[in-house]
Order: sequence, then structure tokens, then C-alpha cells
Amino acid sequence: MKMKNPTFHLEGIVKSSDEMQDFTGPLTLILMLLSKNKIEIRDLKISEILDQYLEHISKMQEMDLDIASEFVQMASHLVYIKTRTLLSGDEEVSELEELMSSLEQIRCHDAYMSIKAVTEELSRMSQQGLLMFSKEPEPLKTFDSGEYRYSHQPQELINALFSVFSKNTSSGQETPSMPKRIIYGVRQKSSQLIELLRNSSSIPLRELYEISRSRSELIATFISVLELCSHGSISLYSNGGEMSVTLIGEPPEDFTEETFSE
Amino acid sequence: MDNKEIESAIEAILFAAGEPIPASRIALVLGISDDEVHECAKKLSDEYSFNRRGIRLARMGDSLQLCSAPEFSQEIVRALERRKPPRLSQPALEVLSICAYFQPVTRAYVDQIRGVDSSYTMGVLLERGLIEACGKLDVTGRPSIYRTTELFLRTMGISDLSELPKLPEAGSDESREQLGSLLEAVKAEEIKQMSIEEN
Amino acid sequence: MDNKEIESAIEAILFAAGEPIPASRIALVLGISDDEVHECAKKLSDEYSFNRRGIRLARMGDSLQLCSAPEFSQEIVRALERRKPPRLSQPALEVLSICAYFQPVTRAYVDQIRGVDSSYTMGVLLERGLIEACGKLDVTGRPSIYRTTELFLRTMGISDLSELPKLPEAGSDESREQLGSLLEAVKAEEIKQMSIEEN
Repeated sequence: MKMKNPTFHLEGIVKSSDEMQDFTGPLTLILMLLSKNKIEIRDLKISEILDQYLEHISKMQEMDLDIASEFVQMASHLVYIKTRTLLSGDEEVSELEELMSSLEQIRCHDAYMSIKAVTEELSRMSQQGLLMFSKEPEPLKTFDSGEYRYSHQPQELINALFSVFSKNTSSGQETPSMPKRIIYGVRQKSSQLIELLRNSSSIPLRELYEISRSRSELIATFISVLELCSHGSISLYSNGGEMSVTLIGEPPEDFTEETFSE
Repeated sequence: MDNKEIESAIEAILFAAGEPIPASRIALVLGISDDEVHECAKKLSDEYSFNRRGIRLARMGDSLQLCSAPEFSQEIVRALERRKPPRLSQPALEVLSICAYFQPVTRAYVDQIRGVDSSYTMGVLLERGLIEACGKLDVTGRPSIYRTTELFLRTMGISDLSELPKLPEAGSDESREQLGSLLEAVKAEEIKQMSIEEN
Repeated sequence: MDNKEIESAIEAILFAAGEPIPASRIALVLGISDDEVHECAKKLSDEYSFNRRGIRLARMGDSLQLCSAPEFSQEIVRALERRKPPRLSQPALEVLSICAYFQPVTRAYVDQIRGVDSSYTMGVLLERGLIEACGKLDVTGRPSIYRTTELFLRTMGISDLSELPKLPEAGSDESREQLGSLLEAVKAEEIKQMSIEEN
């Protein structure tokens, strides 16, 4: 973070032409500026000072020409001091430097006196506040912790998919081709059904479909039941309005592997 | 201390504690009996409920605890949650598209298609509730298989997987052509994207 | 939501948060204006104080926070076996005041005003969360600059820095006298300079 260049709040210092009378010269103003704005003359940017002064002068001119001339003098003096500071070498302690440091000392002394005058009041103010305790945050309810809450266009999926394949081709593989689905074999499903029926005498058809986790598996179940029925391995019967399956024989020895996709 | 003051003292102690505090500890400090603590706590608790305040006093066995009123849990989460989880990254979208179009899939299957390890990204999608495990594949090692969720459909603004844009049929000349033009489109999009990011 | 409900919602959010929460965040969640939040918070705060409750609502700038009532600090310290919060020492108060009235300040500036090294005290205040670093000054060495925190406001029982007591204008006769002679010196310098330029 950069600190902004200090701004002179002249409005707060010079309020009327009457108040101007209090200034015995440019130096008083400099001292005032230093104490009000906590600025170091060495850190000032000349252009900043000039801009702010010229702006203020143009405002003042509309009101009081005498004040304006006073300000022109003060502004020019500030700029002069700044220039001198810049031109003097590091090792050279000019009269001006000495002057500035004495000014600094006075300013610090004054500030310290002011601060000391309020610490008692602040101590009194803090008595109650120091006795207040805050509490730890409650753990947040997790009901929507990680759930995704944006919307997407289906087309984004297709684009993503093709960018996968385009990466594969660019890395020197064969021509882009769609990967094969994981396919449920009817044979695999049939033996799974036989296993299930061995362990329980009868299972509602609905349950067999419900354990299917995908459309291809569902179709595999459907075809398996048909195949096993036609081979006389299982039998379908109505049980209180619901179709159930029961094992009535062994599965066929040679069960041709059939696969299918959706 | 009168009862009103005891109530306030209990409130102050429980507030600063944040966690459950045994009534006996409060009783000891306030120089009253455990029963008196529970009585005053009950009154305080009734007052919170009756006035539909934002805080509640819960009693668990001998312990007492202040907590926020459950009625406002939504407001609390919305006010205090730091940031929405980030939007899906490109890898996440890729994994999601593979899951969506080829479900159910195993992690190894996704890895194979993408040519990179996708376990972290799969984890992210699981956590965001966009995919879910739906069983084990009946092969050696019995790997978990995954499918997309209801939330996935809502996220995509569709009501059924069949509403996803169609993929070209594999194998046919037609599909090669389609694939080719789609690839071109994707590349063009990528270049566009890159130039946007560079600006 | 009626005002009573808003008050309860604010209470719930602030209770759950523990830490200061910007009123604007609450306003956003409750769908009301910042001013309405502050109004309801004020009512809630007054109610706590009026009924001598165990909790207090502090406003710091735009932020709101629930705290325990100072009247019950002893009971809290004893029941929860907490450390009694230490008072602010005179050096701590001085450094804190300099930070408060002249912020943002560098450590060198504090040292300069106090005339002694203040790094230890600054460290203590930083640790207690009463001041915080808020950037670097754009001069040689890029020293850190410090300002007071929300906790400072809460500790002082004010909601804004403008509520601090006015800093008395200190200008001793001695320093005015010095000023007079300095002024003379500059005038002399000026005349010298002018004559140089004329040459």
C-alpha cells in the first residue's frame, strides 16, 4: 500500500482574514503545516505543494487580494526551502537543516505535551472497555457447505470433452475417437441375479431394477431376466400385485456374451 | 444479587464461554446452588424463546450453553460465509463432461481418457455434489463407479440426461467429420479465450 | 421481516460471528438498508443496557459486535478461568494516543514524539490488537505505518475516532519565543539569498 501524498488542509488553518493577522510570516505557516499535517519537509513533493497552493490562492483571490498575496509569499517560501533542502548535499548540514530540526523538536515537544494531557482521559475511557469479552465464532452450519451453486450451459460440457480429445491427439496419439462406454454384459448380470436369488428365495422385480445404477445396467437386468426366464432358470410370479422373481433351476451352461449400449 | 442480576451474570458467562459450561461452576462463582442456576437459566431460556430472540439457551445434562437461534441459521450462513466456492475449472469441467457422457465411470476410466491423474478433481466434484459414487464395478479391485447427480442436472439447467447435447456416433465417417469440426470450434474458442485473458 | 425480527436476526448473526461484522453485510443478507441495520442495532443495544443484560452491542465505525457486559467481568474471569485483562500502562497509553491522534504513524514518528524507543510498547499494542500495520510509507526504507483498530474503538467505548477527546493545543511560551528567533533567522537568510540572486 502506498501512502498518498500529504494534503494541506489550509481551510482548517486560515479561516478568515482576521486570523491571517496571527501569522507573522511564512515560517509560522510552515510550523503550523508541520504540526497539523505531521509532514516532513524532506518528504514533500514540490509539485504537490504548488498545486495545492495555487488552487487555494485562486480561491482566496476571489475573496481577498491581500490574503492572496500573503499566500503567494508563503507558497514560494515553502518551495524555496524545499529546493534548498534538495540541493544541499547529504553531508552538508545547512542552516536550513538546523532550522528544520529545531522546528521539528518544537513540534514534537508540543505534540507530546498534548498527548500527555489526554492520556488520563483515555485511561478512564478504557476502564469499562477493557472489561468486555468477545466470544469465539460459532461453527457454521454445514448444510450447504460445498454444494455447487453456479449454472452452466450443457454446451460447455461438450466443449470440455472435445478439448480432452484434442489434447490427446496433439500429444501424438491416434486419430480422435470416442472412448467406449463401460458396458454391462448380460452374462455378468445374469450370474449376479442368480447369486442374489440363491441367497433369498424370491425378490420383487422392482428391487432388481432399483439396484441398477445406470441405464445400461437397467437394460442388462431387463434382458437377463428375460433370458433366464426363457431358459427356465428363474420364474416370474405375481405376489400381492407385485411381480417377483424366484430361482427354479440352474443357469444355462453356455450363456452367450451379449453386450449393448444405450 | 437478585434473580435478574443472576440471569444477566449467567448470560454474560455463557456468552464469553461460547461452549457448554457446567451449572455447578457458575453456581460456585455466583455463590448460589446448582438448582438456582438451573432455575434462572430456565427463565432466561424461556424469555429468549418467548421473545423470539436471536439466541437460545440450551441445557445438556448439567451443562448450559448459549447458541444462535436455528430460525436464523440461513441468515447466519449467508452473512458469515467467506466466499462462494469457485466456479468449475477447466479440468473440473472436463472430468464432469466425461462423467456425464459416459456414466457410470470409474476413476481409472477418467484417468485413461484424460491421460492425467484425476483423483483430486473427482474429489472436488464429489464435494460440490455434482457427481456421486453409485456402487462398485464387478471387476478385480472392485473400483467405485460414479454418476452425475440431481444437482448436476439443475446446474446444467436440464431435467434429464437425455437433454445433453448429442455426441457424434463413434466409428462412422460422419462422426469423424463432426468431431473434426467440433475440434476446430474448440480450438478457436481456446484461442479466443487466451486472447481475452491476455488483454 | 418486522423490526423485532430484524433485531433478532442481527442478534443471531452477531452472536454466531463473535467478531465485528460490517452492518452493510447484514443489510445485504436481510435485504434492508445500512441505516435500518444501525437503527435496529441501536435499539437492541439500548435494550441490553437498559435491562442490565449480560451482553452489550458495540458499534465501531460501520461494524457491529456483541460483547459481554463489563459489570460481569469478574464472574467471567472466575468461571472461565480467564486472565484478567491488564490495564493500559502509561507508556502504552502514550503510544496508543499518538497512534490514535496522528494516525497513520511510523514507529520512528512515535519515537520522535516520545523521545524514547517505543518498539516494545508498539509490540505490546500490536499483540493486544489495539493497533495494526496498515501499509508502508513511500519514503526511503519503506517503514511500516500503523493505525488504531476496531478493538481500540470498542475499548475506548466510542464508535468513531471523532469521538475522542479533543487534543489540547500545546504551544508553550518557550516554544513561541524560539519561533520568534527562528523567524528572524529565516528572514536574514532570505535577504542573504536575495542579494546572492541579484548578483
